Amino acid sequence: MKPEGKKRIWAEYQKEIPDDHFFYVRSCIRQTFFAGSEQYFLKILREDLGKDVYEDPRHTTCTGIGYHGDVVPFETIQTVVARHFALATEAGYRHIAISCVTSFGIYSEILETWKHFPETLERTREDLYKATGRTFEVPETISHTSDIIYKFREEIARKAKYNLVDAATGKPLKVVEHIGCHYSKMFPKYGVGGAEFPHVLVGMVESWGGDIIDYPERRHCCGFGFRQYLVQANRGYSLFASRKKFESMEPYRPDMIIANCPGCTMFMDRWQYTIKEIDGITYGAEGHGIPVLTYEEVAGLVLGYDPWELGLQYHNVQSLPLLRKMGIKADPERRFLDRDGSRLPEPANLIDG
Amino acid sequence: MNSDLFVIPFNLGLYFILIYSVVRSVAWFRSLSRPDKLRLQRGFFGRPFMDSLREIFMESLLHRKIFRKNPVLGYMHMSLAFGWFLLIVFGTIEADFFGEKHLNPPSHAIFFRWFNPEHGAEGLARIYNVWMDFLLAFILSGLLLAVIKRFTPRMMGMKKTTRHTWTDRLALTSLWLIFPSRLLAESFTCGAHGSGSFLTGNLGSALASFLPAAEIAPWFWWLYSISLGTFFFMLPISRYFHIPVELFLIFMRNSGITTGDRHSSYTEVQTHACSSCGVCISVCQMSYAAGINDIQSAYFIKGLRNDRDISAITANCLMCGRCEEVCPVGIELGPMRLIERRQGERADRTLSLPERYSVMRKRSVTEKVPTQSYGYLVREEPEKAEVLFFAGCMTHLTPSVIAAMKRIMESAGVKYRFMDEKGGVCCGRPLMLAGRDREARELINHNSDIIWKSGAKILVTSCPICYKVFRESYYLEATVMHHSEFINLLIEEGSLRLGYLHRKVVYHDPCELGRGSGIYEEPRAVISYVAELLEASQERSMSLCCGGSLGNLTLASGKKAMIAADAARILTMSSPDELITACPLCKKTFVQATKTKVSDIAELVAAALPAPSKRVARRRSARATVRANDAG
Amino acid sequence: MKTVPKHVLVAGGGVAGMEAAGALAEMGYRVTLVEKGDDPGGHLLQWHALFPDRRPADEVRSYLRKRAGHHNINIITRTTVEKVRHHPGGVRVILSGGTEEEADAVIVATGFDLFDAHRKEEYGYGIYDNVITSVDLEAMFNRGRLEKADGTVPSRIGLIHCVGSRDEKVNNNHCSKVCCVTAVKQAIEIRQMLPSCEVFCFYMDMRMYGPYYEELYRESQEVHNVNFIRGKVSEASVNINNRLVIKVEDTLAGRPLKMELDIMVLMVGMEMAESGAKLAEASGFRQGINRFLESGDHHYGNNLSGIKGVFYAGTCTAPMNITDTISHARAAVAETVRYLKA
Amino acid sequence: MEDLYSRLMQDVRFEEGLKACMNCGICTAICPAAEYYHYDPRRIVDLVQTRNNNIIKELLKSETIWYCGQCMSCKTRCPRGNTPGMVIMALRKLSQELGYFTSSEKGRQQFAIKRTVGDNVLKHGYCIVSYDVDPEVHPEQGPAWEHYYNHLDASLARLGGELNGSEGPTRLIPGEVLDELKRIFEVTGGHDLYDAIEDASEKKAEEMGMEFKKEGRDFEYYRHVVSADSGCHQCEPEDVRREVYETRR
Amino acid sequence: MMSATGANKFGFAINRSRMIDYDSSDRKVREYITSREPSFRLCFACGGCTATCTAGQHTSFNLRRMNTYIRRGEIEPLREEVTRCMLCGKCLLVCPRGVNTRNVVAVAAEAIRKLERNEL
Repeated sequence: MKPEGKKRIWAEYQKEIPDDHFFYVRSCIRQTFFAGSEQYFLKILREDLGKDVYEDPRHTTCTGIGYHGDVVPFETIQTVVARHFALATEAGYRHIAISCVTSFGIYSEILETWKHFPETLERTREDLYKATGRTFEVPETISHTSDIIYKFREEIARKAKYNLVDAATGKPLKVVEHIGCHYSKMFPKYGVGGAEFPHVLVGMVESWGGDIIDYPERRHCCGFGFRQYLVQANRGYSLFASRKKFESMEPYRPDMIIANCPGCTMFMDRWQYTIKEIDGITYGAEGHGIPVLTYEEVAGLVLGYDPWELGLQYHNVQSLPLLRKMGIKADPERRFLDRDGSRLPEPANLIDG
Repeated sequence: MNSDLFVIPFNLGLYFILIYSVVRSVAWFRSLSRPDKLRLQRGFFGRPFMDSLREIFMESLLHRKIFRKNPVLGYMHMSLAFGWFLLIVFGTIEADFFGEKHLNPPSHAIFFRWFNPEHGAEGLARIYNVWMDFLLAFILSGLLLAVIKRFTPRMMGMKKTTRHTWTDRLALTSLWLIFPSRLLAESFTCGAHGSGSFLTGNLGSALASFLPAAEIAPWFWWLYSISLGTFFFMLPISRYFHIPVELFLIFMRNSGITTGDRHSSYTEVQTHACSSCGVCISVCQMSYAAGINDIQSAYFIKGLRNDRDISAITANCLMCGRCEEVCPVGIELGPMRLIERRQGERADRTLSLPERYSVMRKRSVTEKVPTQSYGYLVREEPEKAEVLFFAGCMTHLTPSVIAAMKRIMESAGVKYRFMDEKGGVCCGRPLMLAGRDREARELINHNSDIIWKSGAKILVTSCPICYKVFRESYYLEATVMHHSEFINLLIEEGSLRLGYLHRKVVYHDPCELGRGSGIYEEPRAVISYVAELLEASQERSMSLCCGGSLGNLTLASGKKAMIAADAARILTMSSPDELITACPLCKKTFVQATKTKVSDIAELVAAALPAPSKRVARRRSARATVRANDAG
Repeated sequence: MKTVPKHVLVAGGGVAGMEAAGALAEMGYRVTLVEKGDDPGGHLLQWHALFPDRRPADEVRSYLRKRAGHHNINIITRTTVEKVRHHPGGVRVILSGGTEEEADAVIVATGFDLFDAHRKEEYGYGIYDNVITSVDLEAMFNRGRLEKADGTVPSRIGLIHCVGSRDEKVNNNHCSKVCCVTAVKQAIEIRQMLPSCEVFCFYMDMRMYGPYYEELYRESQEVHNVNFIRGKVSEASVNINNRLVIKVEDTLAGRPLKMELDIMVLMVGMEMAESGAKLAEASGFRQGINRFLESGDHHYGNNLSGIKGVFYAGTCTAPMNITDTISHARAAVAETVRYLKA
Repeated sequence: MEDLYSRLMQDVRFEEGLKACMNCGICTAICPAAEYYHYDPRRIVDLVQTRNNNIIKELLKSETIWYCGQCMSCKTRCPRGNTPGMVIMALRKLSQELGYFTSSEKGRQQFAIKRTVGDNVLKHGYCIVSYDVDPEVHPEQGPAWEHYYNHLDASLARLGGELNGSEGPTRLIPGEVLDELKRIFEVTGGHDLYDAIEDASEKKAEEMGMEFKKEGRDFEYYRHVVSADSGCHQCEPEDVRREVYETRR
Repeated sequence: MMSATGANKFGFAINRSRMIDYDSSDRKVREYITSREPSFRLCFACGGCTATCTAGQHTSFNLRRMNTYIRRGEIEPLREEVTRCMLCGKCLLVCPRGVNTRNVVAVAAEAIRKLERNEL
């Protein structure tokens, strides 16, 4: 492998990521399953980096899962997204920060469609006005929140309390990156580093001391497949795709998986549990499983935040061995607490070392 | 040296072969099926026995068939077989008549000269001696030819001869030594005693003039006896076993036993009855047109006899039937090959000879390949029709033949239904040719069902491959006709009005129609009705295969083309305007092989139909449409 | 009075340029051959053997060298033609470095550039050690050693057709014509060099348009047992054993297929030469949608530039094989001579 | 019958997604669905490109258009700039509009998606809400989720959120916002599509003799569509092949 | 790589991979057929055989695709395919490369039988 080849490609896909003043839109999946990630994204940006991130409580789902589940028409989702643009316009923001990769893909698709078929933009303006009386301006930039963390990765590295290295040996951790399909496969220029060798997570991992593993099924979909997961009978598809990835990465003995898509994070975590239940197979060194972390969680760990405040315990694959390896002292006893701080009974069957 | 001891090798050999033959015959008889046993028993006391004797005399001794094909080869075989026979007969008479006593043991006749060295000096014996010398010379002349054939087969008009196993070689050597050693033994004996006739006498005195004849003679009597003994011992395990077995075969055949579809003692007898004469090799187009010289029937039978893996040989045959046509022993080579194809490869090569045959006989016909499955075929409900026309798979590749048949039948006012107009099901013959009868039966049942349900009285097909299987393997009420027969019938009935085409044509007998089904005259009658029919140098039962045969599973396309080119060249030697065949496969094959126009007999007849006036044509096509709609 | 021979400048010293220059020189014209590289010869310099007969490329090279070595030819190397302009007295030519030349006619033979395989990112050229181009493979043939980057002997090689051709994603919708037959030729050469090495060609259509091409294709199957899989390779990656893993649809089976390769050869196509494109832009030559030079008439005037005294020869107009390039150059010479004599 | 191809061409995604296909198979090569189902996006695009009404109708009724997981990997690579995934989306939409989707097992599942994600959007303003992901129905979510779900308030609070609060993750979407969403659905045809799915599904339920309810998920037809699996999704059904063959002939 | 699993407690089944994994496929059948019928190599997948096929008019039997399966070492789909042919031989007459198509089927059937008996 010649690393200079990848650098050459990364150099060609440098998208514009704004410095400040973001209009934040949440992700249905991330806020439901990884609420800590969204909270810490805002916290890191606002508190650690001192950025202005605005969230309008009136923004809703983009309806993206419904759209890719084929029950929501394109015209409808365009108008829903246009409503978010209207909220941003009303608040005076021109840069959208999108938490969800499905949403990010939809925003990109809509912007591209409007570019190629201007009549669709006009129709959307009309529809939105007819439905809500709102008007909007097309935002200047859209960024996925991982783009923004990527942009400030060196700053985070400078403030790092922990690095992605084995604290005992000083060797870099072996990290598998997984990019949500809709991040840049549809429109390579919207992604940092393009579609084939995206740099968005690689950049973070390398800045924070880790090593990226390039394994054969690196680009393969996690298997969400929208209707393929949403309908019980189809879930084999979803599991099948993730399992293909695990088996491909397994020989490299990765310490963790980092993903920028909330869905992928969830599936790759959940399916490890399911595979263990069905086939009795646990991936990862000594059967500890391979922890699947969001980039916000990784950034949070690097900045020294409490892993249990980040929500690592709500993954089926627990990160205890990883935390130990990184030298992070985290008390396993304090994982599952009630509102009053008292310990809750620990769930059985978690994958932990 | 005790002079009488030398008869021991001969006696041992003779009694061995006699006992062996009896035992083997009994074994064969016992393993026959019940009906075949009955046939044989009935045959023994009836005409078949007499017929067999006649045939044995004509074929096994005189070799009449080989004589007809190739006089030199015939003479060779005749001189050896008939000559030896006469030598034994007249030797026995000589011993009984001129010897010390009558009813001598066989050795006495065989070694008569040794026991009677002075015999034949005068009178009748002297003349008899001339006769005996003549017989010996007769045999020796044949032997000379055999030696020449062995080393230069071309001189005998044969392109190839079969290769020998070591047992064959040993047997052959001993056979070849018998008569020269007898000649020398007798000559030395005669030389020592001043007896003998023109051959033995003269040679003997010449040899005695410079050699101690009396001392040398016993050595040659020993050689003579050992040669005979060795030959008898080698007989069952060499190709010369055919000599006794052929007699048995002739009798079995004349009793009405046929090959059938699996191995039996009859196939075993046939296997041993082959003399490897090689006639099959020289008529095989695979040999002389395509240069393939290791698959002919003689090799096939030899492989079978020696239980070699002959699956490649078995598959690589056109199944044209030319070899069977000329086989002097009358072995049913086609059915034999099909049996082997049904068996697949032969896996039991570790067994002893008798075990092997018993295994072969028991082996199931269907175990060969993954079972074909035509469960996907949907039963059809055909419309009723007097005449059912089945074009056949191959004919669908020659749509002009179908069009011609439609025109002919419409012109004759035949009410027919086109059974496979929208693509039918294969007739099953190609599967049978591949040795897969059980699977073929599935297709046969499917088609039979349609034919029966249609209530047709006549089933017409354009493809001789289908024709053969319809006739032989379908149980139908309908009369099966090849379209050449059917057209002939229409002409004879007077329902076809035909013009005369001023064309010279040559007719090619398709294998499955001619040799396969015996249809030679009807196509010729039809052709002669509409055009001038030229003769071809090889026709009717010796017609050439076009090379496109479905009988051959493995032949490469290039080789097929070579056979086709050669056949087309021979067929078109008389420069006909058109080469007519009656098989779509032959047509497609010949079209690639010759510049001469190739047509099916139906196309020729259709060309002789009066051109319809426009009004009639319109009406006709309207009628045809209605019919087609009805059929659909 | 002895007339001064007319002067023709040939822009580009590849196959077309050398042939055109040679033909003109032979007819007595004074020729200036401008070549951007160190030596004339063009892409042919990189080739080891030629399709369809696998003759050594050197045979054609020496023919062309002899042709261009004529005493009427003045070869200027390391120079490009920047601009040409017709004026009543002839054609003014501006060369790189600013020097000007005056000619009676100009033949543009700026040729093609090979597609830069880096641009097909998903194949990992320049990233994965054993992803090479057809030119790299030809260099291996020249060295007489066919091996992986680590020096081991490959046991399976895949040749990927249409890299940079027929691909909207890299802005090339045209077919480069010669890659299919090159792949077949190289596949045979691999099989001959390493009989135990499996060779697979991944193709979309086998465009065997030239004489003996189809026969070569047949030979590759029949004699050399080269395998063909119909499908465009989608991506390549490397597994833990440092073998390439490719994904393709076996479109004839209608199923996706995965295969490990030791070496993956990208059959890079032809694009309009950068230098030619610059010249065209400066001089006002028309370029087609495939960016190659668009001639006066596609059927009967494909050497004509539309500018008086300027003619096109060879692959600056379209992808071509050597045979066609030489013919095209000769036709350009005929057009030039007709123009000069008029 | 109306021209289905022109109807598809009205969908901007279709127009964008299909220009001309040369059957190179690059899409199928990396398609997760092609590896799992009897599915070949190349073939679907090729069939659509025939513009044959019968073929397109067969597709709209078939299982095959429902196999795609919309990862859109096909878009990245296509050398002709097509997007089979988008062609599929257009086909699926038309299949639902025309009610053909209930002809196939996988198509009928659209009803379940409408009753879950579809209803969620208008009811809660989210496609997915935590209190709707019942571990009973989603055992594959595993113990971590079960724990989270059973202690929703506490868990969310730990991560700095408030269930149905006024801001932050899983905040309550105000009624007036939901009204805006509903109006958008009315104006842009979202409601029509919902209705089309509901109507055709109800009809199908009746045809199949299954219990059907106008709301919720606790009835036979719903349970059937989410769990039915004929097991015949890996091989080409003979009858489908024959029909396509006949139509082409 | 992946085994098919029946419906489990999670309420769904998992299919086998349909991907042809060339490196784990069994090429013995291909080698057997190529050695017995060398013309097999010559197929360039024009589909003429399939277009004319008698059996193909009644079922999905597809010789062209079968040949592809053989080449890729995919034996499972072959097992059933090979039993559908009627050996009528029409394909032989249309093959532009002179492949002995009929024998390919016959030899393929033989190869599969041998494979089952562990004789390959």
